[in-house]
Amino acid sequence: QAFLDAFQKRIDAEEKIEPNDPMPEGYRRTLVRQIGQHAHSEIVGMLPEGNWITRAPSLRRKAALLAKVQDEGGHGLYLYSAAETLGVSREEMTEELLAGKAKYSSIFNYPTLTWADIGAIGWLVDGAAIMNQIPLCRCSYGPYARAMIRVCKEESFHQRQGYEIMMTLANGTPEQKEMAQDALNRWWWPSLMMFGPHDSDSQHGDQSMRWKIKRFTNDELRQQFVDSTVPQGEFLGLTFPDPNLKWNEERGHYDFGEIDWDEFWRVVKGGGPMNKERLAARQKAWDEGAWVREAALAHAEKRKARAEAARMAAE
Amino acid sequence: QAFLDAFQKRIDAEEKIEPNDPMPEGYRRTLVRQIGQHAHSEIVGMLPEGNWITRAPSLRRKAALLAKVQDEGGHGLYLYSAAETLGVSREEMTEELLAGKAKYSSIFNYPTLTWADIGAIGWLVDGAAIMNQIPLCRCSYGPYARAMIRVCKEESFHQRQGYEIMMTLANGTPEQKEMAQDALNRWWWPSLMMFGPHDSDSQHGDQSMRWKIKRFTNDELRQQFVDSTVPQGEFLGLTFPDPNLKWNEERGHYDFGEIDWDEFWRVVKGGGPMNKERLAARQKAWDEGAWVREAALAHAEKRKARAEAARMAAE
Amino acid sequence: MEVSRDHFVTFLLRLADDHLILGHRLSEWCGHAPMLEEDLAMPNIALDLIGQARALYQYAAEVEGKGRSEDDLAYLRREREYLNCLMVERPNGDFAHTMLRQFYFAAFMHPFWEKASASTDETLAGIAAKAVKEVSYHVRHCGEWVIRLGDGTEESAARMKAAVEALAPYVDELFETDAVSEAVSKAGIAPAPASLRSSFDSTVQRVFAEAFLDMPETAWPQTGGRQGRHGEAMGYLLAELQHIQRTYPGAVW
Amino acid sequence: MEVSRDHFVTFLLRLADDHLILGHRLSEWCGHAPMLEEDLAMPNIALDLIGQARALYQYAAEVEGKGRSEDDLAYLRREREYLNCLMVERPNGDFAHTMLRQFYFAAFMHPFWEKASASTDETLAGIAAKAVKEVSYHVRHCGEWVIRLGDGTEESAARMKAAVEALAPYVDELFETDAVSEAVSKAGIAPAPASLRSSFDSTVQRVFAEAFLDMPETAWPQTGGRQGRHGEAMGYLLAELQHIQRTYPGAVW
Repeated sequence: QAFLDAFQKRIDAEEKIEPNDPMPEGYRRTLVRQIGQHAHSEIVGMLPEGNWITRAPSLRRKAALLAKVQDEGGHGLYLYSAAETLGVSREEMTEELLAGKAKYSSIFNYPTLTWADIGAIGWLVDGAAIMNQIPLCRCSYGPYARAMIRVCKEESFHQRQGYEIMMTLANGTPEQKEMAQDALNRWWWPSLMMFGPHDSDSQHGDQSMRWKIKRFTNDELRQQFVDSTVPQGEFLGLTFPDPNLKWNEERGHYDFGEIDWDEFWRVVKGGGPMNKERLAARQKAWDEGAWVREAALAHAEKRKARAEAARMAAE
Repeated sequence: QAFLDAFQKRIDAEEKIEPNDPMPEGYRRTLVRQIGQHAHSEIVGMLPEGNWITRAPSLRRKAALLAKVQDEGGHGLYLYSAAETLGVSREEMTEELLAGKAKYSSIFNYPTLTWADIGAIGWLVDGAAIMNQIPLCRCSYGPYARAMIRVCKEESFHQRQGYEIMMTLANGTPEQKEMAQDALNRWWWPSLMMFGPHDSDSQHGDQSMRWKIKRFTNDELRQQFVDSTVPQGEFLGLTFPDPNLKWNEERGHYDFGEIDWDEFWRVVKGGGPMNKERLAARQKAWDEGAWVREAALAHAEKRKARAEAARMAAE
Repeated sequence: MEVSRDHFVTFLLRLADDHLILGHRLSEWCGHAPMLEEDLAMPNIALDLIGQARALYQYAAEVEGKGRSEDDLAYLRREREYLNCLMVERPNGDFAHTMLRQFYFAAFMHPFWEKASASTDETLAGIAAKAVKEVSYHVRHCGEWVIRLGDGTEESAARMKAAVEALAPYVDELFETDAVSEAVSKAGIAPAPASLRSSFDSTVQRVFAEAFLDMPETAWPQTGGRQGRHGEAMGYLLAELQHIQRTYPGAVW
Repeated sequence: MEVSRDHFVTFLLRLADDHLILGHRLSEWCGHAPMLEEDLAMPNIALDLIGQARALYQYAAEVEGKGRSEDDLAYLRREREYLNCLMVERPNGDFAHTMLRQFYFAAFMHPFWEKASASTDETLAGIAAKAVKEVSYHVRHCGEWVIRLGDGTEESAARMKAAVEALAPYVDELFETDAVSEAVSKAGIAPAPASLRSSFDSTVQRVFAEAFLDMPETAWPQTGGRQGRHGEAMGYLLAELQHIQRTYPGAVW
């Protein structure tokens, strides 16, 4: 208990916890779970957007989308590295993902059906991600906080890019505007779900707040997202698919309707439109890549052995 | 020799040879090779046209193309059956095809690049096939002759259909007319090659003629094809890619340029644009279908065993 | 009881799209079947489907009355305007998947066309009378394959089970009810999808019993196709289907 | 020595199409690579290729002077008008095929860009100066993979050998000479392809020696891409690439 108190004291003093520092097992476990989930989300998140690279409607957009998806892979890499500082390997984490034991953000279990979805994902999904992630830049665990600083910078670039796609569509032909509206209709609620269950139903919330892994509650962040996103949507001339959405002068916030929690839990548990396909795609890449990874390893060993032999011969 | 003479006498008397009749080994071998080659051509021939089924430009054309490709499969089936009457199984023949030992018509080693190729194949390739096949309806070997009668009827329907596609394109937009001309440019010479080498270079020609497996020489058939096809092309308003092509009043035939025999032999030997891919596609279908064929066999045996058991129990 | 033109057209397009898209998928096998007999049978079924789709698009075009042709409807809508159920757009997978998908669809369409041949709408009744004969062959042919593979080798049984599991989430959508299907069934034009469930189930049960397969079950049925919300495979299918029509607008083929 | 506008545009389009189509193929891997590092490296290379394609299309559009944009050129031509060599359109196959294809192309483009950075045409020289740095990374990265796989496990060596055999017929076309390439090289705009053969061969030899691979050989080189005669895979690639542009003519994205 003395250890836990001392640890909490460091946290309260806003000291960063570093890999070699002593830490409570629960703290470590929570971080491994959260960082792993976060890394997996980046990796699985490459799929819905990757789906439009070969069909991007202009070379400029194609290049930007390629770069974006590549950034996501990069984020995955930083995050796996951050998790590895806690003693868990990328292989282990990948296997947990493929076994369905580790989660990733449910938003990626929805399909990208039109080009406008690429805009909507950038604007809404990356927007929501940033809301979640900005506070993580001050997370008590040093490596995670530092990874998030890099991630956030790129994410906000992606978010602007997504908004710009939406803007182009909203100012385009009637068909393009319809496409933008349709994308907003389909992505709005899943984006709100990204902040997780209500605070009252959240499992890990309180302890994470105390450990300063989290800094705001799910509902706080969700409200922040709605408040900042609604004016952006109005500026585009689009309509949010929520009849209860309106400015509440008194609260100084937007009121909004209730999330369909049945859908939320269904998708979390594996019943979303794309859960099976996303995991199947990752599994396929993993399985079909096995011989490549083995070859790389075998070659590295051969090289080492040869260098060794050469060194011995030279001595 | 007495047997050979007697056999030749039957042939000369235009008697049909039937499966159980005695026949010289060379006659049997020639037929097995030719019918097998012919069957393989139908099967491999499904690929270049099959390539356009999912992209056919109208529902009517899509249905007609599906039906045509299906007919080709049907021809393959008759022909394999005809060959089986000579004591060689479909499996054996398929394995010879896949091993590269049995040939199929070289024309199918060219790719179908545009929709007009579907027209050109019907018009030219089926047209050339008919020229070759009509005399085969009177082939001395009964089962082959009877199979060819069915085949020829369907082929001439396909040929008309192909010509009708060309007609529609030739009377269409400038782009469509260009597409038709381009297809003629690419398919004309390979179609002429379908009749095989010059009579002077033909290996099997004379004996086949004596046995009335063949009734006309390669060059005779080729000339016939040119004579009947050129006016059709002129009616379409298209130009044949042969500067030497012109009517010879004296001969009563069209003169035409020399075939590129280097290309001919190259494609025969395996160096055409699609040789590898055609065989690879057939190999893939065969390999990936193995478990289905095994299952069908296993199930049939289970059924038989059960029926047997039931019969025994009832007795 | 009259049905609105919009509802009727939507109903016809859903049906037509089911047939076009499934026919497209099936025709992808052309020349690549596991045996020559199936290189004849599959295009044959695909031909029936395309034929049915054509009749339905022609009629939809007529009812709609906007001067669109069957090809305009088949080729020139946007992805979100295609109203086929999700099952028919699923990628082919292996032969077991393809045959099971076809069997399910046929087991649904058979009682559908049977009832629809007594439709209050004469044109639809005519289409149905022709289709019911065709589809009863599909049920038989594909059902036999389900049995053969389910009760074949160890491998084929495993593949058949995997197919049942993979397609399970897409079965329920066939029976989905909404304002359109209700309006059409109240007008006696076509049966209510839900009313066909027992016939479908008994066909499937009969075949699955012989094939040693368990009935498909899923906690999470997938839906959305009838509102044009498709899976990610659909866009690629349409890119291929539409390419020539889109590339040469206004040309006649 | 001046080059005709037609020849110059054709030259630029051939080069641009090579980059676009190979970039397209490479980007198909996105999210499906054998390891995360390659999920970064392959899009990175694809990005370089698309960037080079853009620069080339923009310049081709300018030289052509018909008011077409880079996207008009990239998206709105017909298959027979694309002038890329056949190698770049080959389907990805496995990782060994993809890496070898990329290695070949980079081993060809590296001396090409090197020479072209001293082009008499300033714009092209500028494009080349940027590209040569990028492509030398491609040679290194893909060459390392060729070595790793060729000298890895038994399986990887077999796959690498299969890739060498499969791609052999498409190597010679890179060095093809015709009126266009001659005119352009005579004008000092770009090197004659044939002049790059020895550099290409020595790069390949160096890597193949380490990878325990034999140099590619073929009795029957394939050709035709420069005249727009492609393989059957090309049409599907274009259907996908063009679909949105074809579906919404005139829209701005």
